[in-house]
Amino acid sequence: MSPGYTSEEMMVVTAARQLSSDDTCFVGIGTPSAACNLARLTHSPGITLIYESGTIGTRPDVLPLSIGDGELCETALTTVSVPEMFQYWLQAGRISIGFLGAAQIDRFANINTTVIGGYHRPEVRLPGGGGAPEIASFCEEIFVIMPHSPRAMVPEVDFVTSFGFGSGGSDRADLGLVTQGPTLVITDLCLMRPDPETKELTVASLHPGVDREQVRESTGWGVAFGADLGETPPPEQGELEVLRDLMERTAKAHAPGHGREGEGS
Amino acid sequence: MSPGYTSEEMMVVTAARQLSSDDTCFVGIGTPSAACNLARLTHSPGITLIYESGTIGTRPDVLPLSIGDGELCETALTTVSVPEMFQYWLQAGRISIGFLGAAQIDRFANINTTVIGGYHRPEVRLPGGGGAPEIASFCEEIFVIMPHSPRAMVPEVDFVTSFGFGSGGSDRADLGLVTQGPTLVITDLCLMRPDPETKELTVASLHPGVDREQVRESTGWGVAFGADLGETPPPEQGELEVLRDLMERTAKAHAPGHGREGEGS
Amino acid sequence: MPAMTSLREAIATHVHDGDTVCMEGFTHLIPFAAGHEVIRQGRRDLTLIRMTPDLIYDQLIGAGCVARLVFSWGGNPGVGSLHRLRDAVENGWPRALEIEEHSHAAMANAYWAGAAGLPVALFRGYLGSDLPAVNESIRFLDDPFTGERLAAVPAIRPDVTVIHAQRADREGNVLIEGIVGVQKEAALAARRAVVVTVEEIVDDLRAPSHNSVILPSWSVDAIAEAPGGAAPSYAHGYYTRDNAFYTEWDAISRDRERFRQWLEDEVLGAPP
Amino acid sequence: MPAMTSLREAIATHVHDGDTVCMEGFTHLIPFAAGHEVIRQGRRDLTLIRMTPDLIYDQLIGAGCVARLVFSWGGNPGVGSLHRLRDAVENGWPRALEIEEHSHAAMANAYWAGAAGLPVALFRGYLGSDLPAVNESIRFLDDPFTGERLAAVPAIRPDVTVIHAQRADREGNVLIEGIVGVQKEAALAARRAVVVTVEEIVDDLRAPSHNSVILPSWSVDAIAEAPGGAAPSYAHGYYTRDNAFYTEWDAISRDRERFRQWLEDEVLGAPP
Repeated sequence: MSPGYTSEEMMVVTAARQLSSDDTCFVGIGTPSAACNLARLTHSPGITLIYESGTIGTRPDVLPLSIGDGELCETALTTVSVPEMFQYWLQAGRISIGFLGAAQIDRFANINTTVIGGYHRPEVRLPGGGGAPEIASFCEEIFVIMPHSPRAMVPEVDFVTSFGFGSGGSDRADLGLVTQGPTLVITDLCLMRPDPETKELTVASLHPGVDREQVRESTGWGVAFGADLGETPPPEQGELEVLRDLMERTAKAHAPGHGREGEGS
Repeated sequence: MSPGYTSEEMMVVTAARQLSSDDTCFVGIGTPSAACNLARLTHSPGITLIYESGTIGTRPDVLPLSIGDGELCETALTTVSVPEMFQYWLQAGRISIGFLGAAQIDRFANINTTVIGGYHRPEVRLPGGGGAPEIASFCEEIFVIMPHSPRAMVPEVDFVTSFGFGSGGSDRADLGLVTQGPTLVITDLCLMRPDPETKELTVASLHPGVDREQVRESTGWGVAFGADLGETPPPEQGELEVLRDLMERTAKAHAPGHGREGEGS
Repeated sequence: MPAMTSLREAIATHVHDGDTVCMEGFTHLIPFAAGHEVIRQGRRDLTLIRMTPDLIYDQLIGAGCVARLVFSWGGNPGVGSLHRLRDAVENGWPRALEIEEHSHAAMANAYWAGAAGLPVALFRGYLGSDLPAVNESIRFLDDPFTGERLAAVPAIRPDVTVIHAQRADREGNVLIEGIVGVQKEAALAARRAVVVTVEEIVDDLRAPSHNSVILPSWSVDAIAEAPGGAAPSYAHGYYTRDNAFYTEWDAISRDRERFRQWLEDEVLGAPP
Repeated sequence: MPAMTSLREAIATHVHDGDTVCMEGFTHLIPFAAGHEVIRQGRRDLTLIRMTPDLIYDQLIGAGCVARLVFSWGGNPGVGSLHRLRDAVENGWPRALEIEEHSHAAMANAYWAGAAGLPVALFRGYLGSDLPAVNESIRFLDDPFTGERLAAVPAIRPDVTVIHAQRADREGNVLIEGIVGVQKEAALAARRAVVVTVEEIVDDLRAPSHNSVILPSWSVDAIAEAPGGAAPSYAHGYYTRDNAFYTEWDAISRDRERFRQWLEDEVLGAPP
């Protein structure tokens, strides 16, 4: 029986619920952008959204297709240069939540977006780190959003693009990092959180209709389940409506031939 | 017999004549500001004037009283932050001429604007370096403007605020500086230039009506005169008219009770 | 969201005895009203940081609030000396004043580093100057790539930064326009609190450009409306600099008694 | 004062075989017209620097102009891979491509250092990442004050920077508005020449603010009017991003033959 929402919607709604009006989020394109704007349009109208293109406090009416859409700038409180964004805003530790995607993540939440295989003769050359290495270091918390598969959830990543917890334990603090790192991984099957001691990613809740076996099969290491494992609350109708409206506006705005005019200069 | 102009006018006109439309000048308040704007209003309409408050390409109608008058910003091409001014514009070597004043200058053109006497128990505490130490290092050339007196022109300054030629010779290049340093000192008596080899300040020309003895008496070291010592050309009537108009406009604008309105915002 | 409050309340809440405080403004937008409130509240043992101390720090020093001054140019712009600063340095009146002296380039870079969350600012500077010999917070290090010797100073990280701006909106976002100085950097460098006085609090910030200099509400702790709060300096778009007062200050500040009387009449006895 | 010239002339004069070139634009104002002119003029052995190579560098790489790429994120934004970049890295087609790979923070800081005339950029970064192991231009040094380990990368100093901007006035001053990216830094970091294409050359620059992002005429070497010169990216205030082309590029670029045909039809055979 169909649950009445997609697994993408489940991820977006779940991510949105983690946010509050006090958060300043460093937002990536795609699911993170949908989640952050859903939070803004529902329970967290005061949330500050920041895109690495330099737009601060942006309130787009439709989701951007690129990290630097004009819509982001037009609806922002202000737009700063890219050096300023990385220097004054990210590096200085002013961002509470950073969202990252991953081609691979390992059991200690290290993230690979660089290469599959060896660096010099890769099997697959991925886009690379972009803002992620320093986002992972300087946002107070990192939320990772990615589909669950054994190829993506691996014992050890081929290349550490962005540091999570290294080999676990106190590795992160030992590097001099004072931020919390990846505190939450949201997949299409479950939520995972690092174990407080070992920092190994551990299943915190299963999405409705998902069982342990499915998660085990989709994870590349012998994944552990939290003692108080629960079910992730499903999306509510109100959340789905706001999200679907947003996605519909977005699709319409970005349809070929539909020129959204830049403002007059 | 009065020459028909003041010694201040002589200094300003002489300084203005050294400038061209190709110059980008880092301008200080007072005589340098008068000289740069006189150049702009006469032979060098294309000259770029930069004040350390961040105003680039400014064209004030009246001379500013402070380095950050609103007039400078209103007539500028653009105004940048003070860190940007020192980083992108001064440090990067984009300024051709920097003007400096001095409480003391020595025979090797080192400048003191910090203290007379010892640093920790000074006889006189002067305002300090401000922008000067790095202006002296990173402008292509430095012009120093100051009145000539034995207390000001000393064998060795009490404190090197801004480096000229150190102990002379190749000291400047040895420090890694690639700029020319103080190439011209304009006083109320004469022009001085560094000797090409020793870098000792040497009299290059005497202002009209000034003789060698006067300069010797007013200089704290046994000052040398250039082999081809000439007379500094006096101000021309046209220059004096433009300068006096400028000074008159300035005095009127800054008279107490004359509020120049800031532009509407 | 910052507290929208009175100037008295903002200073009482955020500026404490012994604090390190930046009140910035490069000729433009100098936070005089806030500085006077600090004097009225009798704060003591402050470390004050400012590129160009100007009259406001001369007044704070003369009023006995200041134990230590970090600065790069201590004059009355276009007029001459800061006599209260000189009296403190030369004669220890009304109390001894420790100074840490830099160049503008060093302080501008140190503010920049503070805003950027870096512990240190690296720049080309201080070559051949005697300042490094009298200021132990100036060091040098070699670029690991070229071997070039570069100057290094610690980032400026005050406890509190106090600035004046043209306006804030009712959410607490702050607009700064014109000669913007180092105010944004000074605000972002503060460890504990950012206090902003503004000419007006408005419904619409009226930022002229997408790239205007704006401090988001969540980077500010307290906002107080203080019309004329930058006078005798100026607020671009609101009022011009009172050059006559800058000249007059030379005479007022030369004489301890006259200064004390001025302080009594114009600051201590005046409402905030 | 820069030369006000044709795009063809500007590129022929300033971009030479073997040069290190930055064509910047963070999603916005990407200098496509100028990049296509570089392809038409058959430049070879270029080192290209750009935070986000985007379609324009995919096209230059596929056209065989590029020997080396310095970058921090090499994808088709919102779509997927840059297939010409991948084909060069994975298969050496049409020629081997050497890469130097950074993070955005590193490149943004390296541009900043280039603009500031510093040889090196110091920042907090690369902690725990494997990138320093595969890029020898990433080093670490200790802050002389706190001992904190900081990342260091050499300043970016290209021979030539090419950017697209909204407009220039007849004196050659250039206005950039909206998402300004690293264009100002890239321009100021150039060692030899700065080439700017603009939507229009106008009598009045119409800068919205005293603090607008402007390159003074004397910091620019050549200006060419190129209306639509940022398409299929966008120019804020002029036209929007052609998202459909970004999607279409995925199919065009996946196939070498189809790419070659596209290049023939749309670039080599098209007038500048």
